[in-house]
Amino acid sequence: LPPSPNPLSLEEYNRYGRQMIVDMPSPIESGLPAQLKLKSAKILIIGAGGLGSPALLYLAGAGVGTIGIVDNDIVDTSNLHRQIIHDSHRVNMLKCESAKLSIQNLNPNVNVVTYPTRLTHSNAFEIFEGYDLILDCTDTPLTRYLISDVAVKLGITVVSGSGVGTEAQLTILNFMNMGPCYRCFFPVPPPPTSVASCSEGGVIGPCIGVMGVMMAVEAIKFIVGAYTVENFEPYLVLYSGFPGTSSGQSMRTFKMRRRQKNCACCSNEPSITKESIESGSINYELFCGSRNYNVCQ
Amino acid sequence: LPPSPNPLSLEEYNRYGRQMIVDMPSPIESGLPAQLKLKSAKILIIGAGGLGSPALLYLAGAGVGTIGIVDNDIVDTSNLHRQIIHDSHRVNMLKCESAKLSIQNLNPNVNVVTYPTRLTHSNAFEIFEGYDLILDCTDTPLTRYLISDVAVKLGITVVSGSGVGTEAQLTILNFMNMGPCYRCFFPVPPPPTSVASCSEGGVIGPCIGVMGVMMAVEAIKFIVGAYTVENFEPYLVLYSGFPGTSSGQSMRTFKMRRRQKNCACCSNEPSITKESIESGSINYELFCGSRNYNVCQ
Amino acid sequence: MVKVKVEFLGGLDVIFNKERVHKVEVPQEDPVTLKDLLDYIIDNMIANKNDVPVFIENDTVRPGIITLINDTDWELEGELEYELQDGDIISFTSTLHGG
Amino acid sequence: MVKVKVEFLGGLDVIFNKERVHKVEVPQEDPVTLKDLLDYIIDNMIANKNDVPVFIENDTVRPGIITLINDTDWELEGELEYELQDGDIISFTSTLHGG
Ligand SMILES: [Zn+2]
Ligand SMILES: [Zn+2]
Repeated sequence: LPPSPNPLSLEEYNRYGRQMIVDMPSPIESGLPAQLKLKSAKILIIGAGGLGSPALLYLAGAGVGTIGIVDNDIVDTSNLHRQIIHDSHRVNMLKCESAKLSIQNLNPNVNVVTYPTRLTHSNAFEIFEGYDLILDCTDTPLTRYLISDVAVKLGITVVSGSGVGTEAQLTILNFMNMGPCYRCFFPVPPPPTSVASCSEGGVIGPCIGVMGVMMAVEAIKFIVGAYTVENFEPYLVLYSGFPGTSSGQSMRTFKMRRRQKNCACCSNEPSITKESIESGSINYELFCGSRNYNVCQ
Repeated sequence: LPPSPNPLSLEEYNRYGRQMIVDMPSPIESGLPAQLKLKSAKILIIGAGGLGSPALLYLAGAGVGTIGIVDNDIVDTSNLHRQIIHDSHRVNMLKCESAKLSIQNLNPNVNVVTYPTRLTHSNAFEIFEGYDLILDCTDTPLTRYLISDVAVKLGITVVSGSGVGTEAQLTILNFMNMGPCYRCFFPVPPPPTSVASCSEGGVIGPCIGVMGVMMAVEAIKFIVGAYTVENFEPYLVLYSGFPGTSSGQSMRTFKMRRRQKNCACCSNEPSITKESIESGSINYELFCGSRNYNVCQ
Repeated sequence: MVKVKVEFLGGLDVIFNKERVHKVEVPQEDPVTLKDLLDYIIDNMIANKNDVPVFIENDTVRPGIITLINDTDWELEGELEYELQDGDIISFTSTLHGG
Repeated sequence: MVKVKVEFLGGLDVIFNKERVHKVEVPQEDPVTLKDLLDYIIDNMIANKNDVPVFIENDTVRPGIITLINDTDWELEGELEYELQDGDIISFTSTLHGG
């Protein structure tokens, strides 16, 4: 049979109609061209936890064609206050498989690929290859360095979120292979005992949830062309759910540095290469200190 | 049997542990006292749509003891890009019942009460009575006036969200029966043809979703005592997912007026009373113009 | 003369060539009030005169539009009588009703 | 002497009596650099001297803390050599790693 002349089915027009009628300011795509870009997009979400849960649901709802999920962890009752893509019946199920079930229930048009494995220097290239965008929804600094390094080598943009307690941060790394990478911002890793590097810290569910949803907004903006090489300005957003001194919630957007000429990863003469990463000669464990972050108060 | 000396079960300690260890600045409750406040709280969410979907999930996850849901609408495929508490298998199911299923799957400790009815001047008092807090997640101005009016008469605080396109707003109304009400902000309703009153306008799912999650944050803050009669300052938050001129997303917090002495509803000599609302002499339909908002571009 | 920044938010930018932020110089002797700024906006900034009622009703800002002076509700700042200062940010935002 | 606002965000407030925002006057003749401000913070603002390494390492801000001068990355403003102006907002925020 010849391919259908209509690129979207009637079901898809019905499903996405309310977002397709949003009129975007130039040069952002809207309507059918934007929906087709979403449909052909391949987005990899690393971590199906507090950030990944809402990000996955909203990207699936929006009609992203292919969603990859990397997570080797299993659903635990203690996750459910914030990891709202899972549920109590799925305790002990792999998070990536639980997330896949929820996505398929919400939008069966999405092609979901699961990677029930821990991301490492030896599997990252193979997993990342072919994706248009990566969402870093992980919770340890060593993985953040690894994701940024591999994305730089493959030329993939990363939407990076994080949070603890009532605060959260958002930035875009390696935008179109010209924006700054994680090492441009943080050439030296934080000491493992430092205050906010505590992966076991407490967290208010919707505070990390706000950031997960904002990551979905940034991903959609990236796919529909809101950011261009010409207009992109490196930024870091800091969200605070309980800013204390004022009513409401606060969000600050900081103007950040551009690519650093002496960056170990994204500069013209990088000491970090695909070969050095894959061979294991960049020791992420050692570099970021022990993985025991329980020392935090 | 005598009541258990321990107010939370082992399952609840496990489930809520990661939020209970978040240390809140004084005078906000944290730990066990905060969790018990959440457990004994009764919150009414009006509208299980784009705002209500994430608000309901995060409040259920956090352990709010009783959640009421008012919605007489049914799930439609065109909702699913943003109403992530529902799914494709629940098309044509009442939204309040679909939301109840998702909440029970996420956290069976929550008592869910559903009201599959359109909120009207004749049933609002009966529905609202006994709730500690109301979330206005509705999508027509006439309902916003009705919710505010009835909440003022019953002395209930309202967290009010709204959004269209890529923007959204958040405020707290009638805080502890001393903050401004909707009529203090908007004594005269907007003409039905005005730009942003279009209930049929397009919307980007995660942009309204960010606001729904922020409503859950404000609800939790209200329950755990972040706001007091002494520190509360009326505010309006304006969120923009595609602010255009800058990278990232923007959130502005505006300082708003206090209660208005001449307010028709919350002043000392109000023309709007419980009796005038219930008798139908306040004509919300007429007051806000026709319910046909399809006139917007 | 006074130089201020004027913002049209919450969808109001549709009647201002879809530009949200405008640098405005009101060419008038001091004091320049917010009422004077409204007159200037009507006369000089609304692209299509048929759109004036979207912004103005009964000689003031239309009901349902929130007016802010430096991020503060204009009700706290004197409303139409407020005297503009160089560098002020005057914001107008429609209330949104979707949910 | 220079008067600035100093903010400790992202959890850094724990070593500053849990106060996020501080009004600071650095009692020193102009120019006052960001390096001078760091010295002032170490000497006068960190409640428990054992906490100094949480904030400072090798005579500069500890790796993993982002320093902002009026909401702009200090790398764009001269880092330690930046000369403070009255009214500047200097923010320090830990990077967060949870997800
Ligand atoms: Zn770099
Ligand atoms: Zn009132």
